[in-house]
Amino acid sequence: MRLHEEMEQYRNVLIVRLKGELDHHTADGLKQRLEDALLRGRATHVLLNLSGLAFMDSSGLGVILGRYKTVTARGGKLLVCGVGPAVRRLFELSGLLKILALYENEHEALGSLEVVS
Amino acid sequence: MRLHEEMEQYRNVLIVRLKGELDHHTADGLKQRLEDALLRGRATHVLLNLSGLAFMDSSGLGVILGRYKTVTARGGKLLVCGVGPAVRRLFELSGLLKILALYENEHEALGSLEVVS
Amino acid sequence: MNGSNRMVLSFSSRSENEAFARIAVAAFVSQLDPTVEELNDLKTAVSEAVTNAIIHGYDGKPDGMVTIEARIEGDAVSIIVRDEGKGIEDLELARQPLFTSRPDLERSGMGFTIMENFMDEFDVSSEPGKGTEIRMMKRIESKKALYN
Amino acid sequence: MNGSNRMVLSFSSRSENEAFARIAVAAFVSQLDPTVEELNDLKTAVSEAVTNAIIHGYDGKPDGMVTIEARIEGDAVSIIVRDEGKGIEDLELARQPLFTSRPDLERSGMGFTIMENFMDEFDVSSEPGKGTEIRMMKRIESKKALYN
Ligand SMILES: Nc1ncnc2c1ncn2[C@@H]1O[C@H](COP(=O)(O)OP(=O)(O)O)[C@@H](O)[C@H]1O
Ligand SMILES: Nc1ncnc2c1ncn2[C@@H]1O[C@H](COP(=O)(O)OP(=O)(O)O)[C@@H](O)[C@H]1O
Repeated sequence: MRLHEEMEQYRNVLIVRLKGELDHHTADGLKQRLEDALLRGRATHVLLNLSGLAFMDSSGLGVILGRYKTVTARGGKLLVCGVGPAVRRLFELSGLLKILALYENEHEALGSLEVVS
Repeated sequence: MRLHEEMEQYRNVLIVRLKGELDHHTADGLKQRLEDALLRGRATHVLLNLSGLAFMDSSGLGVILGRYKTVTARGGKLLVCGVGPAVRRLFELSGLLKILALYENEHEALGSLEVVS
Repeated sequence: MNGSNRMVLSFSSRSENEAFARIAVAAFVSQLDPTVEELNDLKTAVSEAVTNAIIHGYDGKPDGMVTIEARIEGDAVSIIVRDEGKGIEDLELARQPLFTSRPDLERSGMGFTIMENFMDEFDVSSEPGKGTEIRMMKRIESKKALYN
Repeated sequence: MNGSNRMVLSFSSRSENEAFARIAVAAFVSQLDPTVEELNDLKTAVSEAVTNAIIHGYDGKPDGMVTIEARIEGDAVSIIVRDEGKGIEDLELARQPLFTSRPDLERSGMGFTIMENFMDEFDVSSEPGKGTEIRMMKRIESKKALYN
């Protein structure tokens, strides 16, 4: 199983739905595709939906932290939803849990932005 | 994935539905359970439904040929149904295709017996 | 993919490792994106060779080691299955369809015939008292672009 | 199961083999009937160790070999991951959470911390210029009767 993603622009949010396995082999391509989409599109915020991830290791932490930096440097927010227990544990161990905005699902994540912006 | 089987007695036929992988590791246990069921039960014929098999190699040919011998020695018939292309090729290569009675499904297999007996 | 991708896998001669060997080879070859049928052919040939090493090479004793070497070069998968078991005295006889030295174990004698039919190339070499080596090759037709 | 079940797997230092390594270890360990969580812990630890060998040990060059040794004894799985790569100069520094020598590759510096947390035992040894060896052990609690 490899990694696929589905991207959708909703207002000023780039929604990215990941499916498959996020490891070092698949992380490089994902990083490129996300950076491309951010450069081309007009999204301020990024919402990562991880509910379709079958596996993730620390290479995933690297990509997520990297996008966190890109997005916040541009004044946007990185939102994450669909986080299973295994990924949650990685977020906890690495301290990412403290800086990421985690939501149950896309609806809640998008709702939080409407209040803010 | 291991091998499981579901056995059901229908009139004088022992119906055996195989699920999983039939290789050398799982063949020995299957052989024992089939012989036990034949000794205890009052079945004359045996119907093997292979539609749930995800894998079979030549160890499967050995068990099937072995049961063919037991059943025909007792005056019964060994019927086989639910044979996919992979298993069919093994039957062809080994010559088993010529001696086994193959049917599309259980219904057809059981129907063939009603005409005969 | 530049150059070749290689793996060597050794494991105890236990029957529970037959399924493990099939899964490992299938996972290694999956990068060529084989069809379900191609993958099944490979798994069947590997299963036959590994089973033979366990049953015949090591006479069912669990403390031998079976080794699989696989290499992907272009669209070709080469697979070697090797044991350091008892070896084969008469190779010509052993390769006959339906010949088995263990009818008591309900062996069908079809292992070598299946490997030969399911793979594009097949060869056995063996030395009595030293062991047996199976060399096989299969071309994977359905090589598609990799996703990542 | 009497005695131990053992496997040794070596493969090219290519990133496409990271998934292969996880599947192979998972298939080998599946005979202990681990829970989904236990299996995920093992796969994650193996993925970290193999990725490190590929990225750091061999600097991303595909012609090195990574070796995994696994052994099942009772309910314990021991796993060794080894490379003959460049080795680690300062092990104490390397093991610090969040330390990475490759921030340019967006590494998180969490590999060792994850291995240590996800396994019951963990140890690294390394010799600069010679290579690195990770030794890990995990007990599988959910050992149930085998089906066959
Ligand atoms: N690895 C091996 N070591 C020793 N003998 C072997 C090995 N593989 C095959 N043989 C011999 O060759 C015979 C034919 O093998 P095969 O065609 O696979 O049929 P089967 O395994 O059903 O007996 C076996 O019965 C055995 O005597
Ligand atoms: N197999 C290895 N060979 C050489 N150096 C290694 C190896 N594994 C780890 N290291 C060194 O240890 C550091 C920390 O490793 P780790 O905690 O896995 O974080 P990361 O892989 O994200 O850098 C690496 O950045 C690298 O410098």
